[in-house]
Amino acid sequence: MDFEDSPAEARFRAEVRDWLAAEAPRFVPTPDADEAERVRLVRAWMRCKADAGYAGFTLPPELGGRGGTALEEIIFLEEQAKVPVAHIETFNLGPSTIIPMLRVHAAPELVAELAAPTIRGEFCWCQLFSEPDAGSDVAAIRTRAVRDGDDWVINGQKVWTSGAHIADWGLLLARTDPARPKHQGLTAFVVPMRSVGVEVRPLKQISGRSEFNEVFFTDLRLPDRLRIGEVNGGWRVVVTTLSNERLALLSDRTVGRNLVGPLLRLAARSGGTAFLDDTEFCARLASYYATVAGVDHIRKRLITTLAKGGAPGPEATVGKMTIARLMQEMAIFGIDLAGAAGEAIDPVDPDLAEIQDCFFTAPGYRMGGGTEEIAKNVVAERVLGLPPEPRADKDVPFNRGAGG
Amino acid sequence: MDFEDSPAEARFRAEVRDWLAAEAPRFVPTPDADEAERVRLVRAWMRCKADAGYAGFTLPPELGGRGGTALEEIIFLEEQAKVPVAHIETFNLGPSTIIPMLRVHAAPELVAELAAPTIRGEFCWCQLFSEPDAGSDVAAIRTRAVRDGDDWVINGQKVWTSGAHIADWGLLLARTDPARPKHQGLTAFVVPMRSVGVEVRPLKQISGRSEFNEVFFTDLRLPDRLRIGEVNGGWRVVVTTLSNERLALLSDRTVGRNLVGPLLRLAARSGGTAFLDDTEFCARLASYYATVAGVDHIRKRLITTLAKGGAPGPEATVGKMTIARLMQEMAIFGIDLAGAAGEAIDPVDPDLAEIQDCFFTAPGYRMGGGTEEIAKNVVAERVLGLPPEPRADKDVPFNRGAGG
Amino acid sequence: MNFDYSEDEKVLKETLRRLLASRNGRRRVLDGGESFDRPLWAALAESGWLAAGLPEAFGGQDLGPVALCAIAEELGFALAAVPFLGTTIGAVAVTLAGSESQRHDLLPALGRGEVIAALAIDDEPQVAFTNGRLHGRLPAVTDGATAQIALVSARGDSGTGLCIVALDAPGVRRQARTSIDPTRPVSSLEFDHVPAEPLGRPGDGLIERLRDQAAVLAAFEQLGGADAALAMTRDYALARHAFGRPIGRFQAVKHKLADIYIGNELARANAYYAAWALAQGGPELPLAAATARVSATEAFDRAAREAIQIHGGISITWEHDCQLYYRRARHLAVTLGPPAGWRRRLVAALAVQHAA
Amino acid sequence: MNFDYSEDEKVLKETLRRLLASRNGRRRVLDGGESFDRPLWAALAESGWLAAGLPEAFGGQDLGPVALCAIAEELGFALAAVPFLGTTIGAVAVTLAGSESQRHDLLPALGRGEVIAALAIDDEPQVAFTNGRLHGRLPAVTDGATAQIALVSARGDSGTGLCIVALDAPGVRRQARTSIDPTRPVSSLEFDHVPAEPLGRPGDGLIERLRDQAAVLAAFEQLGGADAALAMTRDYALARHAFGRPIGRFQAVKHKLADIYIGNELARANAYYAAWALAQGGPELPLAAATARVSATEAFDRAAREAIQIHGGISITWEHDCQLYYRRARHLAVTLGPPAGWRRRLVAALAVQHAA
Repeated sequence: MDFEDSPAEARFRAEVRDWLAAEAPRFVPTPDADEAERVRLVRAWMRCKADAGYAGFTLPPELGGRGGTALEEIIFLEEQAKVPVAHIETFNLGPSTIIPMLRVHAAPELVAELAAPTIRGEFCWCQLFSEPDAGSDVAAIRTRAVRDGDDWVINGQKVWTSGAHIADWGLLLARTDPARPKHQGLTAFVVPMRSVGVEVRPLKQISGRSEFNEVFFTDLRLPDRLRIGEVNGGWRVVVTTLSNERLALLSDRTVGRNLVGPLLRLAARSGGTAFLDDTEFCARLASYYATVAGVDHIRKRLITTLAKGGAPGPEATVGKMTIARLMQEMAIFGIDLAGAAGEAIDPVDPDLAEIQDCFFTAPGYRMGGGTEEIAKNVVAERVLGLPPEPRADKDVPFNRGAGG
Repeated sequence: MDFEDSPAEARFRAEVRDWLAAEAPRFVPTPDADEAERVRLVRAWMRCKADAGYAGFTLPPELGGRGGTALEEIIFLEEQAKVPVAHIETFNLGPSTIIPMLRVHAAPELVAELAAPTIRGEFCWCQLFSEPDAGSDVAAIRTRAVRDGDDWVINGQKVWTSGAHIADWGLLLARTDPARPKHQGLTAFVVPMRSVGVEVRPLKQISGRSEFNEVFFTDLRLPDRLRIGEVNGGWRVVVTTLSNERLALLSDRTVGRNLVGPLLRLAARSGGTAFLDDTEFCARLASYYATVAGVDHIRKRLITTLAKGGAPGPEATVGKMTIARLMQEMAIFGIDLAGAAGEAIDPVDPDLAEIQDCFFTAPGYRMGGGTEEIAKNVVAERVLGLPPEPRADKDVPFNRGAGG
Repeated sequence: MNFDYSEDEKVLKETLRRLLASRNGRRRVLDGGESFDRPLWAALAESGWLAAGLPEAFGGQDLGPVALCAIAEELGFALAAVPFLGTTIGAVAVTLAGSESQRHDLLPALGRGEVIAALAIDDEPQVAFTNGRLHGRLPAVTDGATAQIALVSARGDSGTGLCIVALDAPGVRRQARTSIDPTRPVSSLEFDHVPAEPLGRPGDGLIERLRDQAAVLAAFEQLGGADAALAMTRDYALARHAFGRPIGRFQAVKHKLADIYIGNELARANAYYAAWALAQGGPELPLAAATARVSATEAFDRAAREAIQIHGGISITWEHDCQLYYRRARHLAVTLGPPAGWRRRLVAALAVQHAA
Repeated sequence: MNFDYSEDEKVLKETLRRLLASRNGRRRVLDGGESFDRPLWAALAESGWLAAGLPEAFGGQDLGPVALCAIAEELGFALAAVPFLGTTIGAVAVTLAGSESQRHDLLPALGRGEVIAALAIDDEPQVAFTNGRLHGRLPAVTDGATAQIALVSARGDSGTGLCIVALDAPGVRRQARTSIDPTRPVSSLEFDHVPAEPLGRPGDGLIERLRDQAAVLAAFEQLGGADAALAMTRDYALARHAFGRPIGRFQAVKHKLADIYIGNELARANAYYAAWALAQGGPELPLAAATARVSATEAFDRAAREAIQIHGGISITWEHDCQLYYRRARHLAVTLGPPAGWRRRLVAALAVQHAA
């Protein structure tokens, strides 16, 4: 076992570190930067990285990539995470998830058209799957795509679309044949988000922020060349996309935020190391840290497996099934620790503020990318080999089953 | 709201208390009394109570009962629980569960024959339902009863039979028609346990004790007059019995043992009231006590409802779903609190010994009378009105389904 | 023995539930602009609900603690955005320990909702009361910005005692803060040698008595909220379909709902017992109150949290009511001091009982 | 970077697993009559497993800490009834801090299994070591009755230090006690001014180093046990039918098994990291060891407890193997001191890291 770099890895890491130290400071947003400014900075930073060969690590040079290795990418991302540079999560979707999926399912010309601008930050992506009546059960979507000559006409509504208000392109799943069973009547498309017939409305969350959107399609016309995969073959695109998304989840940002530091500092502020005699504090924090640390080690192991060309094991979802829930429990524990002071959103104490913010964002983390419950079913069935539950919806025409 | 006795209730309670103080001391086993001696004492004590009119409270006098009220019974049981008199749980099965069931399903002559000796402690009962392949799913039993002239011939095996080695009579569920769906081919019988063809073998548990038995039937012949309910109508007998059993569960002994006292004393022994500064101890004990207290209030409310002629609500199973699991967790917590000392079974400290004993008995409490999981299904479906899960076994002939 | 509300109390609850269903302005308060639901508060006052517990001599109905618990439960069920808890405890305090003139001045006004009381009872008070003046700062007091008076526990020469202070007096500085539950506002209170009047004497048990009663009322609010969250979520689990069936048919959802139900039933049993103990005024109260509080906090926490998880995405939108429960659960958990304090009090009372 | 066993270590585990599958006498030990699995111990010694970590000069294979972890994991998987942990730590202690003569006298014998070492390391030692003599009583020491030597932490004039004592020396009284896990025996040890030899010096960090290594080895034993409990229970959930289907098709059973799996994977990740930290010997060890320990205790506890619940009635019979896991989980949780101590150590190490 070796949790450290090989000499070659260490050399590359040093090179990256030097380059980041020289370049990244130009792309740090000021504290009062608005979203437009941050978007501008992220786009500029992505272009800068692409120009220097630090983007599209595993993409071939003809697609604008570095033609390098996944291990290089991982080392770069680890080092980048240590510097305060502009970051907007949604800009990762294209490079990490959409482009790999397109290379499997799309025509080479379309890939060539989209890949380079995506890794250069010119094309930002969003994923248009979820709908009000299709959350965990993605295959239950109702947005319709109807063939009209060489075009498709799209009508319907999507929801929970991160970054739709920023995105240049979207990956859309629509129903093309309601008379087929629910998984077999779906088709995928890529959608220019600034088209006529696309309306994006921000969705205010309980945190008061709007990180998600509703997206409405009204007679949107798409040429058939923007179709991905076969007609009624959209479910395969979904599967590829979600498996890539699961890898993207390995970027620790999306699993949940780490409250170990804030809790330790909050506790220390009320008196030195007295918290070591607070047995409940120690019990809660120790158990939480053991989970956070375990998930982090698993993440690194999976990344290394990937980097060596292996397939990630099912442990990828361990974080999903544990961290967000614990983050919520620990946020509640932290607020309770503060007592009545925890009742007022604190503008001064950054640790209490972080804890309170996690209180409001944790519920979303518990659902994002599939609920904990769905993830446990997957583990039980795919890893432990337990039989699936009986399902009545898989083989009936969608318009005569739950979708009718 | 009134958690105290009315004046009439208080008068009866005082009368009982005086009587118990005068009579019970004659029926207290010595610490070294073996089971045979304790059985002898329990039988004598039940006879004494019946002679004094403190048994069969709600049974009519012609069946040997007091012809009194359920409220009197409850008050008597509460007071009896406070005195150290001989007690063997299995002797309660007949009066609390079997006789009420027989009054619904059995011929009046059979009830008359069995009721008085049962409440007088002459007939001790056991319940012969569970089998190795039929635990939670009682309707999956395989023990066969085959008609032969005016008799039935029984072959098969039961398991988890409390008190079978003491019992005079058993309530048996057997399969009489394997070609019918699983719930519709069952018939109930009462069985003299000392018959030829009945063999009882004690089952050693992880606690090292043997509270349960395996019971084997080999060509046991039963006259048809010992059949209860209709042929193939045994499931109705089961339902009546288990609903009465659930009431019997209200006697707090079977839900789980109370570890509040042992834990408090264990903690106090390691230094005055220092445990009040042990936040984990306070958190764990407070949450545990809140459950124990809540279950106790619910139990009293249900008893009062019953006493007033009402039907007990679904809250009856709240204890089942919480206490045993918590008892296990608190036993583990207590052992851990003792550290390395918790590793050795303690012959000196009665509190640590009680905690360690609960560690070994809690797993059984978590399953007794249906697992926690089954109880939660019942609550979700019967109380909250959620739809049942799809079942494939209910309507197919038993010998072609899971039982084939 | 009777472990339930009386028929009268049930009628009272039913009446109040109807009123709250028709006049509930909690969403308006959450969305901003108001610090509490003034129209509802006025309606409650007008129908006599705020005077239910007051002596008849002061315009009240002298209904006793169990009726107050019933009211708290309904307000909790409705997640009403009103300063009931502090105002009620204020009235109890003045009734129990106020001078004749305090009673005359305050009780009718409290009963008409014209005076709102805020509650700041703390084991280790951050403020001092000497020579008739209050001095110090309280960082977060529920209803601190809207109340006319506050009940404050303060250090004095002869120990910690309770005093009552008018919040429009010179030397009082109050600053509204952002509450974790905007339907229940919170503000800081700063006292710069502000004249105040003592209530009772240090060591007379008044603070403990009021805190216990506040805990019981809060437990009933929590119980009501937990019941409402369960009802809403159960309905959703029946209506919402996924994978071709109502989600309420999945065992994971069933068991989550069963767990909420179990928690609520335990909280109910403990709350009822505490209501009885409150009415009795006997030595059972400290243990009963702490148990009701711990039990109800657990129940409402679980119900509010898992309601969101079962509802899925829709529930984390601003428009959905799930957030109201989630916020209120946290507010009620911490409003009378850290939950750990209640657990400690429970164990302390248990130790006293076991030593006896 | 490589977060897994090396190929050599995998082969080693496979070999040991086969040996253990064929020679496991745990049930014989549980049912009474023996204090440990002597035939297995002899077989392990004969095949060189007990000498794996020893220097080659003393008949060992110098395989390093990760190989010891692999062995511990397999012994845990098999729930082997042998005194591996104490004996291994004894050998590590003598290797690290023993005199030449101690090494010569003890290491070969430890490697051949002829000498068994018991471990009694405590933060607040109940025994004293003065003028070369050990005095005091230890109420519960794993393998105390069967070991030939014990490593004991004791109060001395210059602080708490470690010493090594022969258990057949005059003045040693040992009394076998009933263990919560009879496959791992426990006894009291009483020292009446018994001659003993110091190992290292008070304050040199030896005790902490040994305790951390013991924690890591124990974590691997726990991990192995948790994996075995999961495998057994998963198989049962596929084979056992209720209500017309395998019980593994019920979501409640699925989720319970998924929870066990999650706990085991977390424990595995933390244990591997701790094995690496142990091999590195760097400043990561205290946090890594405590984390592995806390994580593995949680995992084995859950796996052992829920294995019983999923198995149902059959599992609480004496004949069924579920009880072996349940008992072993508790033994391993407490054998190196209260679990709360490990949680405290974890948080203390975390605070050091965050302060740095």
